[in-house]
Amino acid sequence: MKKKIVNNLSQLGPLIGLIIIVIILGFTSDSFFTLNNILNLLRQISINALIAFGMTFVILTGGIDLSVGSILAFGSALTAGMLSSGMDPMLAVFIGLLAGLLMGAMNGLIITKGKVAPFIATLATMTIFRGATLVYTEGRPITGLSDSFSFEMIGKGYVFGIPFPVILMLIAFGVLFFILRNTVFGRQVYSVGGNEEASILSGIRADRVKIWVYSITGMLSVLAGIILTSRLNSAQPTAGTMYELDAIAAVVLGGTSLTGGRGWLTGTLIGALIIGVLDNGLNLLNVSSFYQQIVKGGVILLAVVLDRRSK
Amino acid sequence: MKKKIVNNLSQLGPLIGLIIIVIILGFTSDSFFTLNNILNLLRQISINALIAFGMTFVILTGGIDLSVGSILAFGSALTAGMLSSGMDPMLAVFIGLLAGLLMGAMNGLIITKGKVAPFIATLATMTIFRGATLVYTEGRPITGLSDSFSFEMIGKGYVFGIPFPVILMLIAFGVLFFILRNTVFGRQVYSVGGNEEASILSGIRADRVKIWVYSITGMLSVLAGIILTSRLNSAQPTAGTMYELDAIAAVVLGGTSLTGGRGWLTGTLIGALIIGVLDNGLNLLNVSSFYQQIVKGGVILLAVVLDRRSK
Amino acid sequence: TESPGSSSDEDSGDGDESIKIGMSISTLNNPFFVSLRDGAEAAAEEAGYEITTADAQDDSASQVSDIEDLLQQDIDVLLVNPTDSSAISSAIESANSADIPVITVDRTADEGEVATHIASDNVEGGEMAGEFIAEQLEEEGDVVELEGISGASATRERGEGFHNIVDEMDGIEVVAQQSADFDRSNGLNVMENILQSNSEIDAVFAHNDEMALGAIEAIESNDLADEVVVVGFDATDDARDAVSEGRMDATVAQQPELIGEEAITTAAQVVDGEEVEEFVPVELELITE
Amino acid sequence: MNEQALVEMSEIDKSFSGNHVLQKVNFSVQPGEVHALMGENGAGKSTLVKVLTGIHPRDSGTITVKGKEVDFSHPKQAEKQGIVVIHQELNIIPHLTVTENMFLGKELSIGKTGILRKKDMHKQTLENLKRLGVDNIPPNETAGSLSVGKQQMIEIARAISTNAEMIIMDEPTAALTDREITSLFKVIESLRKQGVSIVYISHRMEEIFQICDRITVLRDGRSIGTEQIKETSFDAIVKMMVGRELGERFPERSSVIGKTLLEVKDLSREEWFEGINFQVKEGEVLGVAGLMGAGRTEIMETIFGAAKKSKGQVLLDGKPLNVTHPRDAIRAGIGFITEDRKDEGLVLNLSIRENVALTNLKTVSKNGWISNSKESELVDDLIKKLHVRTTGREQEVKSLSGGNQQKVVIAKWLGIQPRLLILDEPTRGVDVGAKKEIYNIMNQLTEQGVAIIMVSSELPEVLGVSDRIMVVHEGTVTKILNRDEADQEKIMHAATGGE
Ligand SMILES: Nc1ncnc2c1ncn2[C@@H]1O[C@H](COP(=O)(O)OP(=O)(O)OP(=O)(O)O)[C@@H](O)[C@H]1O
Ligand SMILES: Nc1ncnc2c1ncn2[C@@H]1O[C@H](COP(=O)(O)OP(=O)(O)OP(=O)(O)O)[C@@H](O)[C@H]1O
Ligand SMILES: O[C@@H]1[C@@H](O)[C@H](O)OC[C@H]1O
Ligand SMILES: [Mg+2]
Ligand SMILES: [Mg+2]
Repeated sequence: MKKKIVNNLSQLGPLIGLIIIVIILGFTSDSFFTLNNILNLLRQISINALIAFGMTFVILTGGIDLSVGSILAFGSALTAGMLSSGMDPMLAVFIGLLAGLLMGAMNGLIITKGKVAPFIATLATMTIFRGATLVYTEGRPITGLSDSFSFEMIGKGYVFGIPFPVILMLIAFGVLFFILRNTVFGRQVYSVGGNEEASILSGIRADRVKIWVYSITGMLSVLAGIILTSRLNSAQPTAGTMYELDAIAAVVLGGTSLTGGRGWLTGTLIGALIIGVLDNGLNLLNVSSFYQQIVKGGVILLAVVLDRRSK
Repeated sequence: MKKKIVNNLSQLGPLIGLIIIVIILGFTSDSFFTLNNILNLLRQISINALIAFGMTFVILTGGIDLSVGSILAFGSALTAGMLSSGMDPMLAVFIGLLAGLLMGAMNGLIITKGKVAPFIATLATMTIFRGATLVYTEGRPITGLSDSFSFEMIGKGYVFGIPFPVILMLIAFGVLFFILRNTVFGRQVYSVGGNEEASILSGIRADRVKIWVYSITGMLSVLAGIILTSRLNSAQPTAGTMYELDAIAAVVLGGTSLTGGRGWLTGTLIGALIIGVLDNGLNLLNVSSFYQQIVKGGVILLAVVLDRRSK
Repeated sequence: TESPGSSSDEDSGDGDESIKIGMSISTLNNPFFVSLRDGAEAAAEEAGYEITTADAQDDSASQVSDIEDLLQQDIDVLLVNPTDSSAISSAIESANSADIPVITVDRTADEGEVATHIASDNVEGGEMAGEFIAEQLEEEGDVVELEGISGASATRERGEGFHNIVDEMDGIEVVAQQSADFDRSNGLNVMENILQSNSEIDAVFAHNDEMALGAIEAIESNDLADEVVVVGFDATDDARDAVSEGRMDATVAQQPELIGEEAITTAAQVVDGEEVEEFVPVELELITE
Repeated sequence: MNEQALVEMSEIDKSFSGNHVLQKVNFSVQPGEVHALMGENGAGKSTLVKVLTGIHPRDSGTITVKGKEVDFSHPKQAEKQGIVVIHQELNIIPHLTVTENMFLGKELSIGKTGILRKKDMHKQTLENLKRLGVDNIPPNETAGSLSVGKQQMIEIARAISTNAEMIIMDEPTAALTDREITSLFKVIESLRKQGVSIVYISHRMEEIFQICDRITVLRDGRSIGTEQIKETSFDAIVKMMVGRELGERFPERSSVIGKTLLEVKDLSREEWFEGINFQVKEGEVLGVAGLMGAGRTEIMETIFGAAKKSKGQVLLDGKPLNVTHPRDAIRAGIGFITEDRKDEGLVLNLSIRENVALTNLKTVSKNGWISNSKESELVDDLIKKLHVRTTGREQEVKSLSGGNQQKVVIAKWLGIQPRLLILDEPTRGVDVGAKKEIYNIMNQLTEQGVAIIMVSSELPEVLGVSDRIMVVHEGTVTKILNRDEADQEKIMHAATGGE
């Protein structure tokens, strides 16, 4: 019991970082602590958070996925294409998510069966999926989506005053949190990342675990893409460019180790909040975009260094 | 002895890949095998190759450097700024290279002293150095560089009919090749990447080795940037965006392991050639740019998978 | 050195004047240039010309390589849409030394010999947007500027034109000036954030339509659609629709297809040795309905 | 002792985040003596060495070398004073060659240029190896492709080549073949004659009596005492280490041998082993002897489904057993305790609970959901049963001593209630007390009818616990002996290829 509390305390590093940033912003900007801005902020981070949740699983197995942004783009374009040709919105969304799952599975297969390092495998599929998106969309945004209430709801709706994307993010968080902590699969994710060889010798099919992990990430990326599509009322061929970097940053800021086997999903949520709060706050303070990049990079560095120090 | 030949044979994987691509292109495009095109191609790859040479050192130590593109941009801007204010070209180049060295050293220090994972450290500095470039240039390209013959020479000159950037690339290759194979420092690079703990116990100052490795990469990135600046007759604030990916791809295509400790510089040169030949060939064949991305990603994947298989 | 592309009379066997055109585009990751390319390719096909297109993906160095690659292919004329005016000069110079005529499209080249330039002027477009906003606000109000990718020439020039106008007016204040990277979803997020601290916004100028359309989503979901004037740039299909639906107030049309078509026509004239104007302007148009 | 000590450590204290690992430890080494350092797993032997050479800073206490107080902050400084260590964990860089490893951190270069003198290093490597009596290690070979024993010999050669005044060897023989051990002992003898001191850490009692002059025993981080080897005995040392009498080294076997459980027929794997035939019965311990590198591990991995066979058949209960993944073997009731617990046995940064659960996920879960209570119950049970010394099931296995880590590995496999348990070098690096406990567990299992295959390179152990002994030489079975007909000579003869 005692051990557990201490353990959790040492994981507080990222949270403390977040709180400090929030306090500073609260003092410097009047608009920061309004209910409106908080809901707005949560909605904004939902996209990165969903991708980063998947990325947490991937990184826990010792992998990395650079293709999330391209998967997001392809899934969004596909869904939007089906919608604009009049397909039932829920079916279109379902097929889109399935496509995400399959693209992720493809990553997983290349990595496990092709024995290609995750970095390079997903670097290649990042290019391939982006190219496929451009071919599919002919380089143009897809608009004229359905006016279906349910599809609009996904990105723009509210339930009890809470933006629907936020609800989706929280549901995904809850489900994934339990999977990671309370299921056999979750346990396997940690052990494959901690020591793949020992896991295999304990009877775990490490390849399957990895393929699933990339598949889940692919699906979550498309879910994020569908939210984006619904919010923008169109799918962009260039959507998701560089999203992998924000997702990885969220995971690492949250304290998950890039070498695998160690980390937690709550940290990733905190990491996504740190990035989101920074983006939001720098906008609120109208910091010049040149300096924004310096500040953002600096804060991320600081947070990570402080976290390392506290351990 | 026998062992050695076999060893070298197994390293031939990437070279065979390159030869196959070259043969295919030779058959499908008339213009490919002209002297002009070959010199043209070599000049094109020199920029990526120089960065990738540094990246090879970094990856051999088990690290990664995502900030090379931003370092390139800052170094170029700085050098161009000094040139346009009338400084002696060679002095400006020297200061620019020094700045690259220092930015690289900063990466190295954050990674070793700050104990931040290279991926996340250089992700942060990528943003920071880019921001710094934008601040320095105020978001504008720097033009009106000196008309000095020597500065123009760097990017545009020829020596015995060979483009000067190609000569620079070959010199850098020769020097770095020698360092890696025949000096104590080179040995340390391999051993730190192979087993850091053991290296430290053997009295190797792993931190120093790493700091140097990032410093060298920073300097080579700026050298590439200076070639670019000279060729373009101006420094762009957005120069070098995404260059890290091509450099990493060249290193991995060349057979250097992302986990460190294993690899060779010749492979990187071949890797850079594969990428350059692909870009050049797809252009010559007038493949639509959307499909180019698919083909490029696919070929990279194929080359890596084949290489893994042949081992 | 002797360049293989140095003689332009290789295809001249048939009197049908089939010419070979090389075209280097700054990026096709942007609908604007896709339209431009489509316009050019359609026109070339119609005239029976051969055209080879390269996409530099917004990287100046790739563009120089692209042009070098194009020059290897016996082209008769080179169309260049520079990623950056200053960075393109050496590529133009290589074309010059290979005796291939060069036409710049959409953006100029600072140096090198160019047969003609076909474009609409970004600075002027920014000014048009500024004037339109000033007019709508009666020279009084708070304005937001959504900037393009930091350091990109379109960002610079449109911003410059816009500020040429609004900075002169005491009543107009640019209360927020933030980059949204020419991207629709960034336009949405940045605008949302800006609205949190500036609820009294009167107008938004976005450096392109993508960002403007994102900003509109933010404005609409804050129920401010009637209060805020939104002006975009490019007049993409989406933006035109938004204007005609009354969701967007105006967009500066550069008519990319027309630029493309014009480029092909002019290219044929250049190859034929006809005299062409130094600058072929493609009218900017402010679409307001 | 009147002579001035070469190294004198007194009142050394060291703790790791609250864990008091060394408490007022005194340890001194005379010039030219071979001094054994013994103690149970986790007693603090390796830590003491690391404190001496500056790898870990000490909390308090003093260290003197030749009477002068020192305070090393890096092993390189210790080396300058003539103290070198062969660490317990191998410090070989796998992708570098033998020569490159030999000169790691002390490469020869032309003046101060940093340019390598490759030829000279090659020559000296050959000389260093020859001095150790090793002539079968090519200097240009990649170190990682050599057996662990050979890698260890490289490390030893490297240490000797420094002309040190004191060499500390932390379990140097754990991975060596008998022949390699013999040459190592010869070298130790000649070093001693040259006045070099050796600190020798080992869990193999025989070795201590064979080569050491004095012995210091640590228990729970305290120094218990220092004795002349000639004036002490096996039992006395064990008592110093464990704090009580241990009794017989190998427990009495009492299980009833039942019907044949596993039958291996003509099993082969290309390049590794060929035509393997043997059987194991319920309640039986089949010992597998052989020189290191004979291919025993490979045979076991193949039976377990971790490697692919090229020919032959494995029968369980007379029925063909088709395994393509360890998972299949586990389902059939086979457990495999691998020889390398750090790389193959444990997920070091997970807790005891999570490690033990790894093989038992099916038992502790329902429809994919893990039941916390079932899991804790199972784990606590096994911890108690195996006497794992721990602060609780949530402790990270990384922070356990070697012997206790080994018990966690065993616990993992007891959980599946195996019908056949394969143990590969189960007591390597494990202290006498823990060894006995492992033998006891094996006994309990066989009494319940479990069949056991135990691969071991320690002949006394093979002879002490097996019912039958199979001897493997270069990928073939050369002999299968009953316990009562077996002795060390016969086994060695068969293990070296004699019929
Ligand atoms: N770096 C460390 N951090 C925390 N605890 C440590 C560390 N190194 C060792 N310990 C702990 O110190 C104690 C002594 O370990 P040490 O390795 O010195 O034992 P040992 O006597 O060498 O055992 P063995 O015979 O198993 O090698 C153990 O409880 C171990 O868990
Ligand atoms: N990683 C490796 N690369 C190349 N050869 C290896 C490797 N590991 C082991 N070998 C060699 O394979 C052969 C069989 O090794 P294996 O480990 O199966 O033998 P073993 O009889 O189990 O020995 P041990 O007692 O060391 O476990 C030996 O010649 C050994 O040197
Ligand atoms: O008009 C173009 C604009 O739409 C795009 O976003 O950036 C480049 C410009 O030239
Ligand atoms: Mg030890
Ligand atoms: Mg073995």
